[in-house]
Amino acid sequence: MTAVSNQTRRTMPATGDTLLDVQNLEKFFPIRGGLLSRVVGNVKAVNDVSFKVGRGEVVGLVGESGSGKTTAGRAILRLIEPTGGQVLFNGTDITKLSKGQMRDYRREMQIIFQDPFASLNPRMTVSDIIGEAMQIHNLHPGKQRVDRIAELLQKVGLRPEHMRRYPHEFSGGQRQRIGIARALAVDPAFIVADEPVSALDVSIQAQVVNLLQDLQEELGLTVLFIAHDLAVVEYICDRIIVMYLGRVMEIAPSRELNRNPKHPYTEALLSAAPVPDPTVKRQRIILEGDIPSPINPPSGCVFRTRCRYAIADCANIVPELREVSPGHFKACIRDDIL
Amino acid sequence: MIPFLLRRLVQSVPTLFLASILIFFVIQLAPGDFLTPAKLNPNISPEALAALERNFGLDRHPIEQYFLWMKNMLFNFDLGLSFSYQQPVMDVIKPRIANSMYLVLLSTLLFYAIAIPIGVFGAVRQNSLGDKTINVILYFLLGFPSFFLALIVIYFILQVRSATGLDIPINGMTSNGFDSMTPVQKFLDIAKHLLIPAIILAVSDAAGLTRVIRGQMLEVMRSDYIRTARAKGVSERTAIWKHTFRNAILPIVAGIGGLLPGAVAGAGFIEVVFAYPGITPMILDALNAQDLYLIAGFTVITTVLLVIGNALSDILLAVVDPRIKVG
Amino acid sequence: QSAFVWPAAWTAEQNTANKRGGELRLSAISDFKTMNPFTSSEADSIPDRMETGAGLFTQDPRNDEFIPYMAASAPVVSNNNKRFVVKIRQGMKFSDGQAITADDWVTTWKIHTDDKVGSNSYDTFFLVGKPITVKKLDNYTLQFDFPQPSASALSIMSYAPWPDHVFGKAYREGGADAVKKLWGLATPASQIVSPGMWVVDSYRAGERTVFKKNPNWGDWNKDSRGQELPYLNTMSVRIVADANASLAAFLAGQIDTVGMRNADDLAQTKKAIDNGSLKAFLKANVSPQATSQWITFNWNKAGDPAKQKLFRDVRFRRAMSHIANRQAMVQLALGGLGSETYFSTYPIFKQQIDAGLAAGAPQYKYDLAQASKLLAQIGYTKKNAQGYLVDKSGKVLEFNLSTNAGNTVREQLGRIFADEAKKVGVKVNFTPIDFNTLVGQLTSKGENRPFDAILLGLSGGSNIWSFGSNVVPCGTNLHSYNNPTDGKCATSQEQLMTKLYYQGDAELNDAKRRAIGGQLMKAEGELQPVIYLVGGNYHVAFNERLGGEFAANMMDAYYGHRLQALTFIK
Amino acid sequence: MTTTAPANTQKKDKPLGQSQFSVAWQQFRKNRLAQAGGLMLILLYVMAIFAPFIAPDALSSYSTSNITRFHPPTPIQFRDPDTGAFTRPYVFKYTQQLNMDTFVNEFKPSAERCPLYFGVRGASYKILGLFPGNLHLFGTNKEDCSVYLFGGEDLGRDLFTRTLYASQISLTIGFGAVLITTLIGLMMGAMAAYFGGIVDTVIMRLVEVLAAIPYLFLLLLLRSVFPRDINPILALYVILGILAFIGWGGLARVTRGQLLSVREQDFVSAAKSLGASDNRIMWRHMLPTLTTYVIVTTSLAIPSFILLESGLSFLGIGAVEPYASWGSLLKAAQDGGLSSLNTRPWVLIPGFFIVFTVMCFQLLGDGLRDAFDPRKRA
Amino acid sequence: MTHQGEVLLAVNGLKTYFSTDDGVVKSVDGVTFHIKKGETLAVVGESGSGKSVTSLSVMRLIPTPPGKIVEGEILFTGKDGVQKNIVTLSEADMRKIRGNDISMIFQEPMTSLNPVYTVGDQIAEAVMLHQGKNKKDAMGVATDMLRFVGIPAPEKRVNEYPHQMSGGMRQRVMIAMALSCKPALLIADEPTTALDVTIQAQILDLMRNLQKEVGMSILFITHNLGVVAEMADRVVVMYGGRVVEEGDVVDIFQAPRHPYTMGLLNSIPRPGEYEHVPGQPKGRLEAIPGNVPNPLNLPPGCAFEPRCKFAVPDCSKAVPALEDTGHGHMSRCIRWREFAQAQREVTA
Ligand SMILES: Nc1ncnc2c1ncn2[C@@H]1O[C@H](COP(=O)(O)OP(=O)(O)OP(=O)(O)O)[C@@H](O)[C@H]1O
Ligand SMILES: Nc1ncnc2c1ncn2[C@@H]1O[C@H](COP(=O)(O)OP(=O)(O)OP(=O)(O)O)[C@@H](O)[C@H]1O
Ligand SMILES: [Mg+2]
Ligand SMILES: [Mg+2]
Repeated sequence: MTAVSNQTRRTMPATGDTLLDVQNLEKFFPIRGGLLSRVVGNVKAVNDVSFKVGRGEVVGLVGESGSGKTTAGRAILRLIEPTGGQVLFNGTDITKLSKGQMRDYRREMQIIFQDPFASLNPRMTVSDIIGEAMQIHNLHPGKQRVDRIAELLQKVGLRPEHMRRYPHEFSGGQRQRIGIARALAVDPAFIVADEPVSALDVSIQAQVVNLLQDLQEELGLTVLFIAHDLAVVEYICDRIIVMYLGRVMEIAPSRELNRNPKHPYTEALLSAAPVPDPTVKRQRIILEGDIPSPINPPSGCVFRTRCRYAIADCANIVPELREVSPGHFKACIRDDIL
Repeated sequence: MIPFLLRRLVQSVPTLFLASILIFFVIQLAPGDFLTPAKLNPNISPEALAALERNFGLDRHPIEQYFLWMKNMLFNFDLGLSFSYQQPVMDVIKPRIANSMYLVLLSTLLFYAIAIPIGVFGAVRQNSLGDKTINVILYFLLGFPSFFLALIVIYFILQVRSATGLDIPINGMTSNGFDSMTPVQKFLDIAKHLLIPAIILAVSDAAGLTRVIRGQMLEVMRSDYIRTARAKGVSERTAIWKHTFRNAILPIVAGIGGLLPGAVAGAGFIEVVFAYPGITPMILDALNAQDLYLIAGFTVITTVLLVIGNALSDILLAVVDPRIKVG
Repeated sequence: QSAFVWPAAWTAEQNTANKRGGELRLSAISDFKTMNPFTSSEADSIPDRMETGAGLFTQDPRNDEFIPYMAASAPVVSNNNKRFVVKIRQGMKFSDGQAITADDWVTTWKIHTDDKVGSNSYDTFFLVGKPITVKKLDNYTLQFDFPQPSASALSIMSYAPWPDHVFGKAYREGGADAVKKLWGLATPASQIVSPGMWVVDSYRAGERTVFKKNPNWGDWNKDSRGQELPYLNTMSVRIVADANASLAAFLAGQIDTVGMRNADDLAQTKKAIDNGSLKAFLKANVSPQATSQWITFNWNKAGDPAKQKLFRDVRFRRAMSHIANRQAMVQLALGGLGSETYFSTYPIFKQQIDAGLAAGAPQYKYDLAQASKLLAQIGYTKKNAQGYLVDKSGKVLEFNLSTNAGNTVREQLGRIFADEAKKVGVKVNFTPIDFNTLVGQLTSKGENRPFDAILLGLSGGSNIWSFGSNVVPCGTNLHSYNNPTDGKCATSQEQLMTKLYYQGDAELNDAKRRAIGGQLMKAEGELQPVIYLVGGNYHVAFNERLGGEFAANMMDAYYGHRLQALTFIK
Repeated sequence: MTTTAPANTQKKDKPLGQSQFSVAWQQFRKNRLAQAGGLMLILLYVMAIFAPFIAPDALSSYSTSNITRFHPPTPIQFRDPDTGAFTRPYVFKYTQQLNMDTFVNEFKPSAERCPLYFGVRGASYKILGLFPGNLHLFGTNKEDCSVYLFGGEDLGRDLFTRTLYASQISLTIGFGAVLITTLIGLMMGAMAAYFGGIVDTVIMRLVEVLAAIPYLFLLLLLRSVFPRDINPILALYVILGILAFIGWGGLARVTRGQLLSVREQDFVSAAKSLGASDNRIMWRHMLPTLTTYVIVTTSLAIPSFILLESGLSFLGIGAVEPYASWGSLLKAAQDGGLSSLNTRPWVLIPGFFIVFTVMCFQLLGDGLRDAFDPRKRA
Repeated sequence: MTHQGEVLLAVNGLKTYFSTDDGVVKSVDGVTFHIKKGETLAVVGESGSGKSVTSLSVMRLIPTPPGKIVEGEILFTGKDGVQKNIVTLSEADMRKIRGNDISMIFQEPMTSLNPVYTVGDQIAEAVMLHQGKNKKDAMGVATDMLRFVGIPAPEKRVNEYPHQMSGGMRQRVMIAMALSCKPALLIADEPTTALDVTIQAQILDLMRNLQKEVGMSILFITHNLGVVAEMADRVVVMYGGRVVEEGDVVDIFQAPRHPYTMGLLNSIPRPGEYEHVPGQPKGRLEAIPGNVPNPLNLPPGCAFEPRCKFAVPDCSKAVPALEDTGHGHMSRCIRWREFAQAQREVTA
């Protein structure tokens, strides 16, 4: 197999040129009710989220279920329309683009879905699925297209003859590869990988993670890698963004985050992951209770209801994301902890 | 709950409005009117016909007729006068609707009484010989146009009557001496008359519901919580009736509200064939006679009931399914 | 005053054992619509049934003559047969015990003739547009003034008197609207008052109406042995889905009598009788029915002059009569149990038919050769490749014939007619269409009316003067073959027929009137404006528990098989 | 060997490129009852197409001179009655006589024999309205001595012939109506889901209105609006149109619901993220998800239309003379009342065709539903 | 841990097959293991390796048809101290064991509770069934159990419906239900797989604490090795319907003697272990290539052979036997000795 390719050198975050700049992104889902089904409330799925992603960088987005990771990822690609904020891609604010203009940008930005079963149209063959993107953008017309599809299949570790098969004839891991091939079909610069391995078994998960990493390095892709399992994210990402209840809690280089979490939520998240070593008996920080409702998030810091360091002020002040050390940001008012 | 009902009310206004327009003008579109047959009567002169037209308001423009009708309906709750009965529509159809309801309710009851056990049996013994046999029989019955089935049944009743002398009623809703019976006798008498048409109705349609129940049961039986129940050590009966069935009937419960307009709309051809004094024969006659307000009024009533029925369905579903909240 | 005695000859089976009580069980196919005699618009309605045994005069089924009934004696006629003074029998009471007096007749007349009420009897109180008036001379004397003499005078005067204390009161207080609001189906039976033999006992929508005998009626109605009538206690009318259902009910012994439509019904009944499950009286082909089926050709086709000319050609119409294979129609459409008809007078009115035949009224019977000959005379001699007759220009001899969809008998008649027509080369495009559309076409007025030919039927009519007031005279509604805007006759025969119609209608003497009718039939027969086809036969079937029926020779479609007053349960 | 190797455990047991339909077909093949139903339906349709050829007579030909009302079925004889030897198949000629005592029109076989021939020339016809012919599968070649396999009806027409011709209408009216219903339903549902807002509201209200108005009555009303003096066969198509016009509500509702939920599915998002146009998403991704639903509902809706048509015939507005449907034939039997049951039961045969066809459709529909049920697949 | 050492459950040569349209699936093909009193035994293995079928066989809840226990015995010593063979028990006797002696909790907390009954009803049902308590007392027990599993305001929650609770709470309800009759054995079939890491931590914590209090044995099924490391005393590794390795948890993690176990261990990213230097290429996870074999079409020899990087021709000849490699550490690999050797060298 190909060894690790050295063709692309990674640039450090934020220092190099920024590919993606998300500013105050916001996505509220209206809740309707009442006599005339007026909007009576909002699910604040993503609330005032800002971050940058450098060209060629792999950034992780973690947080527990329902924290708004998927929503953020899709809003960035405008698969759902954000209700507020801006997404600058290569300097252009894509939230302002028309449908037609957006179509050109779609070539540049792709997504791999969490669920390898729901994200492939069960009525289309693999070649239809992968070829569709090319057809839309008129890439590789005619005979070339088949070759290109075959090439992509090989690249993700499938065989060309799989082209004629339907998704239900593949295992979960294989399906996820098809999803990856589809995303790669248009030669994108940026990929949102939305929990691409969460639905997979550990042994398959490793296969897919390795594949993603290879492709990223080989093609110089910029990746927003969404997950809730810090172990995987840490392994593959340069930087990590931690979200909780629609807000960013902490951003830091992955090694820094792992070694030196500055936010109580990150700390708890890290400690919660079970360590596959029976000899290590770690003291875990158990978060009490469940994630609150995003319709009525707690005032002030949204994490305070489960935070063991919470103080009275936490209920009053919405903590800002501030840089506590170079490249390390946190949204917590307390500096005396951790 | 109250806001829910209010919202429903608001939403139903356009429906009612559209339905009333549709039905009213479709009736008007049909050739001729209520007085057409009178024209063939050798004894009615054109002058008399004109007078009748004036009396019935048929000389006015249809749009004017519609607005008058609407006005009366909205402000006086008056559905208009039936031409052929010369009485308020409501008075005319009320007893008929009541009669239809007895029949529909009984047949619905029987319908469920037949379909539920068979459906459950089919699911529990999926693909067994019994399951398949019952299915084929039900499909066979389903294929009978109800009037055809009724004809055959009537024939057999006649045979039985003449062979045994049993007084099995073949049509109608009451026996001759009905008015001089005690209440209990009256009840039994009506029940006796209802039974056969109700059974025919129930049996000939049972296949549909049986299939739904069977499918629902199968689906629920596959669900995790049934396994949980079994893991607790509950008996097979409890697992099926308490855990599976209760969940399987949720969509059926939701359909119950839809029965309301159905009960009013009558049992269809069966009523005709059995000379049952329900609403169907009356409306068929009214359609033939183009008894404008009778038809339109009846439609308004069923539409209103449909709206109520739908709301009722939602409420019922919320009652039986704790996951659903009305509001 | 003495009671009216029902002649012993009116029944073949005397109730010598004086059986009383019991119920006469009948059936009807459509539900009752109202109990109000003034808004009721159909035959055999509740008021119709209640007024059995009410009316100034009644017809003797033996000879069709009117005899005083509620009238105490024959009327005193004056003013050139236009004024009738009638003494009313005294001591008659409504079912609620109130005396029946002249006021009741006057009120009833007033309400019927108020066009705001919309009574179906409105027209009976007018003669050629002029009103008949009714005046009360005293409590027991009425004076009727006719605008002109009328053969039907006694019949017209025999309307049922409805209680002035109910309807008159309402009418005076609230006018027509108040009358219309009375006696709906929801009215409690206790409020219903009847002048006749029956009064409503209970009504169950769509199921059954039960009538009980009017207790006061027997005071003035006695049988020949002086017993009060009726013998029966109650009469119930059960609503059934259709004729099949009433037959089933009859076979099951649930109703006492039923109409026999055809051989099937007879066969079923006979079978039930033979295998012992039913004890009933059955007699087939008792008489013809009082109905006719006919084909009318439209003379007002200004838009298609060729067709108009054709339809107006008497030879064409006679040819059409020759084409009508009436025997086949009886065999096929009526199952062999029917009668051929050639005149507008129903064959049941035997005396009139005989008068017509005596006067030389022609019958153009089935004869294809004759038809071909007549058509050749018009100019149709050549046939085209398909076998249809063509004129000189090569146009096929064809016309459209419609009837109302859903009436299988008429559909079959039309088919047979079309098939026979084809044999002589006439192309008949036969289509059943919607009844209302058909009636609209038939009754349309104008120079260019929207049909070629229509196959339809009429029923109703009386044995006094059996020609339709709305049919025979030019310009009337059902003068279906020729109905131009001005209502003028197109032919001299029509003029003659119109004249004869009014002449006969004003003739009080039965024999003379029938002679006039004979002339009319001759004129009509020769003109053949309408081709008469066939009519069904009347059969009698009733459960043997009933007694008091007519002698066999008295039964016919007009009078039925019994009088309810003399009927008893064995 | 650090990165992944391609999945090399090839499943050999299933053929490559197995589409959803071939999977369903495999499942379907295991369902004997459904297969039998399907097979019978195919036979019925073939029979309908070739009805003019199979039938010995024309749809509505009867003699008006020799009337054979309710001619009983004529058993086909194979043996010579005298010698007992096998001969060319023949039927007896019947004589009839109205018995004035019992009022039964009695048919009796006479001694005259009418041999049956295969491939006789007779009434001309067009198969599928295209291929003319006058060859009939079998017949007697005699005017006044025909073969009545199913007996005769009230005009003496051959019921077997009528039943065959009737199948053309009964079996297609459902198809046509369901086709139109499906198209309208899909279109309306798609429009409601796609445009949303006011279009959605209007369409959904309309569906509600159509649901509110008693089906049968609306049908009667609409039917009466159309003139009756048009060609009866055209009238049938009018009914068909009306049936379709009324029936689309349910499907529209389902379509709308399905599309709204599919819209949220990842594979639609995926197509969107690839830059697919709305049109493409609709036709390539969203509407095809309804295929199975449509197949199954169709197979179940067609029989209900057959039943409905029989109901309409019961009310006298179905197929009218000279055309016939099973429903109208059954209605004629119904009109005959008790006699149809006890003196000429053969007139009920068309009714059993209805029963049988509906049953076959149910079995087929059931089988299809099971076959397309993804959970049934391992 | 009172009865440490006594065997509570012994599964011997269990074979559970499913007959499907395509053929017979040998989901469990001769599985043997045991659980001692008070012990936690983890069963690991990839999806489809037969873990759930094994546990359902123990509960005798295999859907029949298509499934059937075709061979083997499951010996269980209940609260009454009598050893019974679950495979041959009557259905009535089995029902007495279910929920009373052996309880089970499932992977999907969202769908494993009946949506139309309150959680209290559902817990009480088992109590009424097995302890003969009346409804009121049983509801009392239910409330106590909810409190026991750490649900706040149990008096209120007991009357709530499952949909009113979050996934973590539902899983607690499941546990409460399973423990309500103080079973001797709790089977937990991937109880945390569907849960979030933080909630998973809560639940694991809870289970450990409860086990200490109640003193029951746990058969813990998962494919998450991190969870195994935290929970298990002993581990059974399954592959293709067979046990491929069994042993003490520390042995399994530190000295795996089956290539599949090794592969599994290698494919997990361990937090904190990959501190790659920026600018340098990252290391690789060592994934097991290929997919789980088709259960209809298992290779004739070692089921893992097609994916095994240590495979030798002999591997495909016959199914290797499960051999004791010392101290009850069993392996179903013909080359286990070489691994043992290599491990000794590393430690040395
Ligand atoms: N279409 C929608 N309408 C309403 N609320 C929504 C919608 N989509 C998502 N949400 C809500 O937004 C919040 C964030 O959801 P999101 O799917 O982004 O979370 P996530 O972090 O991706 O979770 P997971 O790890 O489970 O995928 C959740 O509370 C969810 O219920
Ligand atoms: N009802 C069934 N019908 C047919 N095959 C079945 C059935 N249940 C399980 N199997 C088969 O048995 C094998 C083992 O399944 P099992 O559920 O025990 O795996 P598992 O190890 O629990 O996997 P997971 O981690 O996904 O839960 C699988 O190949 C599965 O396809
Ligand atoms: Mg997500
Ligand atoms: Mg499992």
